[in-house]
Amino acid sequence: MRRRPKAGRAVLLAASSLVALLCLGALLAPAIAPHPPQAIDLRSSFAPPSQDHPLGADKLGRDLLSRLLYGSRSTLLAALLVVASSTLLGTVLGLVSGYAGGLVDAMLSRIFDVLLAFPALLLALLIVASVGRGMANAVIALAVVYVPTIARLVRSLTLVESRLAYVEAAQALGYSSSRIVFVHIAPNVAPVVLVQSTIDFAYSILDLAALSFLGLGVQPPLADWGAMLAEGREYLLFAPSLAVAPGLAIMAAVIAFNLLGDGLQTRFDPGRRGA
Amino acid sequence: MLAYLARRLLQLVPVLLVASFLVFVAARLTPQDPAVVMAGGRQTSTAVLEAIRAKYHLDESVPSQYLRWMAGALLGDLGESYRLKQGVSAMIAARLPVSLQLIAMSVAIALLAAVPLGILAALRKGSWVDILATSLSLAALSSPVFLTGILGILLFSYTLGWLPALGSGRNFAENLRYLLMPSVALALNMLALSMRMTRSGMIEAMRRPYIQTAILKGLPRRTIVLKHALRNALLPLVTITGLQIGFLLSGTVLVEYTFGLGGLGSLLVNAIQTSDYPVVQGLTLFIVSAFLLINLLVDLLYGIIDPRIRQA
Amino acid sequence: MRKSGSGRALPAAFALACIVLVATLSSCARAAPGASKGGSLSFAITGDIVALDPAQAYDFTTNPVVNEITEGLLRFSPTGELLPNLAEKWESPDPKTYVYHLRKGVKFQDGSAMGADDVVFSLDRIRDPKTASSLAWMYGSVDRIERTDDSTVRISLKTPDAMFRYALATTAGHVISKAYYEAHASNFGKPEGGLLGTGPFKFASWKPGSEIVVERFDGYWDRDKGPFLDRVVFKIIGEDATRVTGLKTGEIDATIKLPVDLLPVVRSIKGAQLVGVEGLSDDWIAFNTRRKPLDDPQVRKAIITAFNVGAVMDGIVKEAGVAAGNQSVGPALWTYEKAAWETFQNTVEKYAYDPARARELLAKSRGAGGFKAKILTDGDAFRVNVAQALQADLAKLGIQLEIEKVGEAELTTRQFSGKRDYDIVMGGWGADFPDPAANIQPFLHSSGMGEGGSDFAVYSNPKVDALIDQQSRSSDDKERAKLLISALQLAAADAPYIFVDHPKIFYAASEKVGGYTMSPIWYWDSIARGMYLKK
Amino acid sequence: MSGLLSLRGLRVAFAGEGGAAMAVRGVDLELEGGEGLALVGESGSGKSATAKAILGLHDMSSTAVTGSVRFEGRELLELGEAELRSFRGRGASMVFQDPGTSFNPLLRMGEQVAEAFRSVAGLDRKAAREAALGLFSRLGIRDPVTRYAQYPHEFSGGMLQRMMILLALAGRPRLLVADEPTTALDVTVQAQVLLFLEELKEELGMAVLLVTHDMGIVAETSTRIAVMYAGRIVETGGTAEVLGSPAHPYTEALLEAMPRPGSRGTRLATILGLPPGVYEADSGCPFFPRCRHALASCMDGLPPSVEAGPGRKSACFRTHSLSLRGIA
Repeated sequence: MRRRPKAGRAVLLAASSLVALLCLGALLAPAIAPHPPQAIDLRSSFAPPSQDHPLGADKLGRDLLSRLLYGSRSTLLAALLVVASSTLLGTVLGLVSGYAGGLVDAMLSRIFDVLLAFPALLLALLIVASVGRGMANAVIALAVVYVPTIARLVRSLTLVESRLAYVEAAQALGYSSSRIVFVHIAPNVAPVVLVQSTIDFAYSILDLAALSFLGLGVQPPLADWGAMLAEGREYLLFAPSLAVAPGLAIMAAVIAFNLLGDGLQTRFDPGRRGA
Repeated sequence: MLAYLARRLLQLVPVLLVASFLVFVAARLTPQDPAVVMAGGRQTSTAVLEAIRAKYHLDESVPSQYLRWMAGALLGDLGESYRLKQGVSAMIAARLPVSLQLIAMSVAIALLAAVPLGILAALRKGSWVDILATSLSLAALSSPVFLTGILGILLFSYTLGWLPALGSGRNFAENLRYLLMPSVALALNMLALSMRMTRSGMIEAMRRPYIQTAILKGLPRRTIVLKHALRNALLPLVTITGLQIGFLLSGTVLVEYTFGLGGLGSLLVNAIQTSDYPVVQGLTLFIVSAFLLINLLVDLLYGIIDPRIRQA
Repeated sequence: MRKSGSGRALPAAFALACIVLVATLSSCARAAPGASKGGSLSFAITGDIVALDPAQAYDFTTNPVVNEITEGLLRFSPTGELLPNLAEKWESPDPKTYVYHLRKGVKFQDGSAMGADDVVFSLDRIRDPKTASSLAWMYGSVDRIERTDDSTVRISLKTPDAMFRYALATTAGHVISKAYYEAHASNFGKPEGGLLGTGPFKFASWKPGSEIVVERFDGYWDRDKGPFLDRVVFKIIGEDATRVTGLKTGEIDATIKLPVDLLPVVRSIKGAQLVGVEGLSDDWIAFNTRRKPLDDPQVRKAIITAFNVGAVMDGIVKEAGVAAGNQSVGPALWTYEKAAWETFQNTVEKYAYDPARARELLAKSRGAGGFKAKILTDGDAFRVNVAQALQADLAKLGIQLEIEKVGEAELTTRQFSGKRDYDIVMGGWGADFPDPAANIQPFLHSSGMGEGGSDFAVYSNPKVDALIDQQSRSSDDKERAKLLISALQLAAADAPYIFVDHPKIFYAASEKVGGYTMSPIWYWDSIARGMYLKK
Repeated sequence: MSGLLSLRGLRVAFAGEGGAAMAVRGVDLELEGGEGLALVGESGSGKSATAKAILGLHDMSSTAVTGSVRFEGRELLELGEAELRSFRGRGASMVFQDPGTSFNPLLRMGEQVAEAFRSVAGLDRKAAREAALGLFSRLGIRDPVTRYAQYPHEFSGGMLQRMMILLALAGRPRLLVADEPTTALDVTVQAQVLLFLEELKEELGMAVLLVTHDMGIVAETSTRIAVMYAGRIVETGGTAEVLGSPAHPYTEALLEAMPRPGSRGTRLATILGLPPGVYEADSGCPFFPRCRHALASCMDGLPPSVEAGPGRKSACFRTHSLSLRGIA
């Protein structure tokens, strides 16, 4: 027999510390970065690691470490925007669709059907291609892509919840539908949505990086992990760290949020503990 | 069964129609002027541009262009590429084999590795095998396809010279070698997810009373695991396979771009980058149809595996 | 010898002498001892080809393939002179008439003979707006193309055109088989329909997105010069690092267009050959001279003076280009009146890097105190890097330059759509002809302001227009040089562009490949014709 | 005593989030051949864990089973996997709570039944099929050949449970452990299944260990009863005696909570309070917080199991000083 005491809590702790570390790096970037992220110094083109450039410098002689640190800001901020907007919109639409039923539900469900008919990244690619590239548009595109998933989830949870006694009681008391939906049902749906949005956070970091990798994401000279990776790829054969470092940063962030999602799931849904 | 299939297929029609219209309009929102792009980024005359517009009906209204396109699409003619002067249907047909083989190899790699690993991890829950498999799956789930792709090229082709870095072979057999690295890169994500699904499905299944019944029958462990538990453990895996293939379809865009493969993914990226509307439209319609059909197929497959659904 | 002459009204005897001389020179390209005949060579190109059709061959990936299959009436020598090819001689009895005498015994790859009908058909097809060929402009001044007899073709111009003579050495002058075209009208140039020409290699297969295969044509008319290889496989590889890896692993035998940062990697590959040729191109940055405050020449001069082009040359361009001295016409394009061009280049105002002067210029301009502007580019690494360097330099001057990175197609659209909806735009330009005018008229003539035009700076100076028009009607290169230089001098005072450098183009091959010498105007000629594999 | 089954100090602990979850905390129990014994208790009392321990059905990677389980004198906890496999089905067998989940939903019923005959009774493929079809007929299933190819969800719960019972008996075991065999069934079907079980018990002369939370069915099926609380047996004795005059306050409370005809709805069938958690260490009588007869001294250590009459035992400090109410 093997005991795994508090394994779930340990995962949650590790994940939260990793996330906290990432956020700290992003917040403190101006204080700890050795150089401004956009300071061009053509004499340091492809400089190897040194005291001045702990991780070396890129083609324009910009400090890799500084760009990584600043890059976490745009990467995390963009992912946050994607998740926040898609979760908010998806939750509201899901609640409304699930509680209202009827025509509203039918129409919303058809819209989700159409959006879900596209593989996620493909849809994002199409949206960015038609509204133009840039970080803002990439964020909008991914938010649109993530809404139906969240909305579907919330809708099915709402359907279950609205048949429970507390909702019937609230209806019997004559509360308004919006009060029932947003004050009574929403909090019960929240834990699952929180888990889903944490996992979506991980996915949106990956998807944003993919868009940047295809040249559809952030604009230069802004440091962004996906864009740095895409740029560094051109120098892969002789300066691999320019691509590998941001790649590993992306991976670390995604691992952190995936772990956090796992940990939260275990916490909120002990039935699946260890599974 | 046939009536059911027909009904499900019929339900796809409105979804496809709306999706195709969205794609058509989206392609026309782009700031690019296809006539100018087709002229090749060179000085050219208004007469040539007008001729190009007339040839590709770009001078007509959007609804009229859409109807023209849909009419053709119903007959299997998705129009002609603006940039490469070929029929879109022919282009898709020419590039489909590479993508299909890439996806098939990825699915095979993912499942052949994931299922045994998942079973092993589930049966030895908490052991080092389980911990290693679970941690690696987390890493695989979190690593971007394009990162593993370029690292693979750097290590296995450039440094070690074991595997070809680029392109595809002339036939299926040659492609097994050429597509090995791309399909592994593409498979990692699905492998990790499938491993997790198999593991949790297996753990779940092994807890079920019918497993205890099987134990009571005095069946050997092998039979219990493979005959009684695995089938049930794979049910959730089947449900997500449709979604997984969607991931793979998206993934091919990145992988083919990285490995220089002439499949549908790189065709799409190039078409988007060069505003080749007919290709973007036609290919998207094709991919969406394929995606929907695969999901339908998965539903049917689920029914075949699970008698409770089949007869419902 | 520097004078190209072949297109001007020359006594036939002199033209003939030229031809004989050139023919002797070029026969040196015979396969070297130690070379083996046959074999298959894989050549990497960076993208799929547009079509197997000379009418659509107007880029660096399509041309190398099409040039193996079809050929023009004329060819360019490495120094830009016109040489006979499918036409064995030609004359221009008056500035509005050109007569081409076709070589006899030239066969298409299906064994049929090439004749004047094929030539007239091929050239007219390029001209026909229905073909929608982007090369059509080259025939802008042509009035009529007609067959005089089975081996003579006469071309009449509406107005004299100094540049027309070159068109027949480009893909616009390539000859296809009329019979083949008519038999394949529905799928000509597509993977199923293919292409039939007189070139050294015949089309074998095209797997879109992957590769195009051409095979040796044994009935090639100029058999001493090639072809030697059995087969050339053009592999489509978009990723530069992948391409170089292929060169290292031996999957690729030769390739063209390498990014500068990978050159040291190529050199580190054992036995690899690497040759760089100064092309006839420019990397340019255009100011929209109709937008405030860029409409003030002082502002433009301040920006150019603030731009540390030397640092860009050292840090970004490195060995992959020649400093342009802010001029669009580089030494490789001085194909006539070399001395005059050299003097001009040495004396013209270049607005060299001088931060102090830049500040002074700006202070006295309409942009005093700084302003905001956007620079439009695509994702091309070189342009993005240069834009960032310019951005950093201008920041010191108080000018906030925002980089607007768009897709390649959008950049093309906005460069050529005629809307001119940008402040500053970047781009690259390659001369179509080995003639200085090819890099002057497109940038500076105001007729290029509208749709399809290349007057990226929206520059309009009636005096410059007049000088350019005048040289275009002249057939005297000495006079033309004078007129062109005068135009450039006027334009220099207005500073509508920054010309960063004349980029070099790099050809790399494994040690076993021989028989190819790259010329600045390589893109109009076959690459594989004389190639062979060493034993 | 030459008993069929003898449990001594049986403990079962699961690895859980908060450490070891002690589901069974020392159970002593004896069972004679052919005897019917009911093991009763609330859910979570450890009765199912005890039942599974007898057949070695616990997942040994996450469960610790200690103490002694002797079957016909053989120590089961020391058996290897192969020996255990041949013991199950032949020595002892088991029927589970929910017949709907006892069968593999993805396999045909016939195959699942025949498989048992092949494995336990050692029949070949054809004979096993015959045996399975015979079993179908015995259960009065019409058109057995068609039904043979059907799936579990196409059978009624009662039918499945009878099938499960027959299947469990394929190897003629001396002991059948029935873990809440009727809980998941409709009330009307419950009686049929219990009757079926009773008939078989008589026919085959096997012992039956009936695990249940339902006092109502105990009287009809078992001659003896063992009451379990918080992982321990708190009272044992003849069914009639225990039901008539319980010796342990918990048994009394269970009987009171039982719904009876005529009194339905007059009081809620619950015992106030909760049993101690599986992670809690022992401190005094585990029933103390819920016991209406408790004294302060009940907190002093675990109450020992004491004689409470002929063939009866009770683990209560006040066994001899209380007079508790039973049911007639």
